[in-house]
Amino acid sequence: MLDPIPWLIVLPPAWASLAFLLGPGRGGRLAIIGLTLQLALAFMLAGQLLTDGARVYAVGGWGAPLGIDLAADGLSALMLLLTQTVALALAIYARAYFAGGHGGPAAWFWPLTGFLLAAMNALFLSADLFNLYVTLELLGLAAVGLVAAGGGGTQVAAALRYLLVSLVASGAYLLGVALIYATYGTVSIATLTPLIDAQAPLAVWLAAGLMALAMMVKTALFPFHFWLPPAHGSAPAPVSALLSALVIKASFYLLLRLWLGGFEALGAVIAWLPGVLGAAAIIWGSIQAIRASRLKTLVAYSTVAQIGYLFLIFPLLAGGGLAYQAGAMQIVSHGLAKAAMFAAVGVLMRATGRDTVDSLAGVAGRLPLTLFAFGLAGVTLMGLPPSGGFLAKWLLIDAALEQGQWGWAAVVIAGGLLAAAYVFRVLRQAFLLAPPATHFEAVPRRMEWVAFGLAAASVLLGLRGMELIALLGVGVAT
Amino acid sequence: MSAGLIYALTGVLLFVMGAAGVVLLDHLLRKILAFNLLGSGAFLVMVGLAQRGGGVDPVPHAMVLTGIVVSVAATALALALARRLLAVDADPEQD
Amino acid sequence: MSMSLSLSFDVLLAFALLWSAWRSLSTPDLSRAVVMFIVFGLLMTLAWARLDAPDIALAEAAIGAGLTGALLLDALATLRGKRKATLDG
Amino acid sequence: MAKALPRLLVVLLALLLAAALFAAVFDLPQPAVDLPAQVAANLAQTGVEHPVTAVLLNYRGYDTLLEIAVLLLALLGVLAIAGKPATRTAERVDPVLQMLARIAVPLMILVAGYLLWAGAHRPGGAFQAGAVLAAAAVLLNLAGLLPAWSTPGKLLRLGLSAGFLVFLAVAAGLLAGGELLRYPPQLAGGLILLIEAGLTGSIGLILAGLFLLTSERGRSR
Repeated sequence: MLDPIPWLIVLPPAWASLAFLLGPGRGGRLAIIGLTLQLALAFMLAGQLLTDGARVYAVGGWGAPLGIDLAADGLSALMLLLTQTVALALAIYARAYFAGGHGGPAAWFWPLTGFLLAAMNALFLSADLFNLYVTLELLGLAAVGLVAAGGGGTQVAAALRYLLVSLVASGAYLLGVALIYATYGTVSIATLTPLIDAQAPLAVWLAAGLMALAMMVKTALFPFHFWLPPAHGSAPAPVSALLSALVIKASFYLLLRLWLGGFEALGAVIAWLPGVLGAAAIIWGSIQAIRASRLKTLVAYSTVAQIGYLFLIFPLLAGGGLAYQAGAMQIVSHGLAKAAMFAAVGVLMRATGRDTVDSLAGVAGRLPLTLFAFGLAGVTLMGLPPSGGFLAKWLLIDAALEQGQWGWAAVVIAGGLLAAAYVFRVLRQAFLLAPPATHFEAVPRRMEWVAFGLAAASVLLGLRGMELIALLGVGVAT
Repeated sequence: MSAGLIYALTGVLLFVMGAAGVVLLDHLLRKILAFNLLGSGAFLVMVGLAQRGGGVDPVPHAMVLTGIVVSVAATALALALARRLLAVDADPEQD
Repeated sequence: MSMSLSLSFDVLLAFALLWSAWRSLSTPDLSRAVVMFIVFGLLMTLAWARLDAPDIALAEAAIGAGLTGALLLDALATLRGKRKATLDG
Repeated sequence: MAKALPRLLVVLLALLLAAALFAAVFDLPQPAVDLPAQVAANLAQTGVEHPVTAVLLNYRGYDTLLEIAVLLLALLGVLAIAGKPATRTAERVDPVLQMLARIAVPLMILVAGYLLWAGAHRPGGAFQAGAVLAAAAVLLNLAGLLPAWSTPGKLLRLGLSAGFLVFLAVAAGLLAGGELLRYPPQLAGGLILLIEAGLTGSIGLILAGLFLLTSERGRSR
């Protein structure tokens, strides 16, 4: 039987380097073939896990702690599925978006995207702390390259800040790995998990703190979100979509993995902190989104706010309810919805030739499909039924009420109302009549359909919640 | 006190100095230098602590080799970005 | 005797590392800072040799001190040139 | 003045972290896992005699595969932001430097070859060898004997990615017949040397490229 685990890691760098060989602007078709195969492999993996349970794969045949182990459980399968789905849709979008251009940001988009996916697939499957460091660096450099591509002033400034933040965070993570290795003599998560308890020496607490902080910075949790709006707001639309939908989820995934894996005994003490920061992120990000004048800045700040929900799960993980499932559902639904929203914004900007919210007047009549996509994605972000966002927020509120921590529930509800404010701000503007002389550029229909497809998927996700929760039930193999 | 421990403690100070430097210094080139110090500090901690008992451990050696290569790659990209930023600032037509 | 001698060498080297690192961040002149950083890289090479890590010492000398140093010096030259050009222009 | 307080806070936090790390360093237990012993015990099956090379290319060869991708990616990033090449007036080339380069570069290539070969038994290997090759290229550039690069052509792109492609092909080949990067012990030595040879060339080119793509010295228009 074909094992999808190693092929999910080998395929993306293979087509990425072939795309590099082909030359500037080339490789789009290769990417779509590769991504289609990867999506099939991800489905295959999910199916295998559902029937046979979680699995460990020893690279090189050595086995941990001497070699590097890969591990696939429900959460990693879900992340892989989301990643390949969104990336494939965005690849189709990007082929139209960059059509005809071989210079600027289009020149090396495909190889950079291929390595970005290589990094994410490797990260979701790795069970080795040092190997994860290498995947983090790979992911960071690919993301920075994509933001900077084309070399415009604002982009380069945003990319440089992003790079420095990302490098310092990786350095902190690496110091954590060094402390763990010094204490236990191994970096394999499976070997470490039974060794770490609440009586762990100070070095392990510091390591956990450094690594958690690094992941919060990379995920752009408030107040470490400062690098995100310029980076996600200045990149080309397909890049913003990849970064906002997927890349920040990778570092969050790692945090969750460490929190539930090795560091579970340590995390309980400060679980309230990520919760409080998450609540602050929801309020602050939403207010900034409401006030933003540029369309992409609005969507980027909405990402800052939506990240906050992910961190609300930490104070709820230890008690009853389905906080873990809520977090996973939020990752997937926000991933689909935010990819859709940036894709839609890319269409709107291409059509109006401007990037402000105010210039949207008249768009409703010209691009109803795209506006509908934006609205559907907004439904998920607000958390209205039957969307995936609704399911995520409902599970969160349920867990909070079950544990008597009603404050978190109040934050979730307030966040939904604030999201409605910035989504309707865009929609209201779009329904205004355009000034008589307004000219709209034609936009490829394919781009509109991708935005719509992703948005529809984020809404319909709520109807398939039971399948996803079943997949998440496939626990870590031991 | 072993040699490993001395260099591990030096690494701690280098890491902290670098981290503070990246945050506090204004010039981009200095930030890049500071990041490199931070990285070297983490490498020293990794090898130094693993060898605090006196023996030689090849595993962190290999990890640090990987780390050094990653770090020069990141430095080169950061410098290229810094140069580009300056070129765009000096000559907006290059944009 | 030789044990304590080599340990005092280690302590001395540790101080030299910290001093060159500090100078590379604190000296007001940028080109001096880069030179101090290259000195730091060479001292790191010694430290790796003292830690019985000749592989890392080789890589540090070639990549850490050599190539990174060349990249930094070249970047510095460009930054200087650009600044001069904008001042003249 | 308004910035003084946060700056003080950063310094205080840094000192606090240093103090905590110092305390932690003096309170470390004996590690539960003895990895150096396992590295030594399995060395005979790795195909190389030098333990660091065994970790780098066999036990943890997967890290190294990803690391080459990091290098290639940094080069891609540099390519992606490159603007129109700036022109520079003719450089004064130091004749002493030029003579030095003519003598040193052949020697450096020999050293690189030695380091590559030595890696199996003693310190050395693809990274060090590649770095020496790159240093040779930088020296040639500084001496005015090698122009900076603009966008690389097909042949150069092949050279840049060959090391990674060879590594990936070996990984995929082994995967088709068994597991990712699991070398049969009798083939391990040969395959590792093949990978290292490819890596040396590509690492040399990539590291040189990181310099030559950004440098403006003697760039041909």
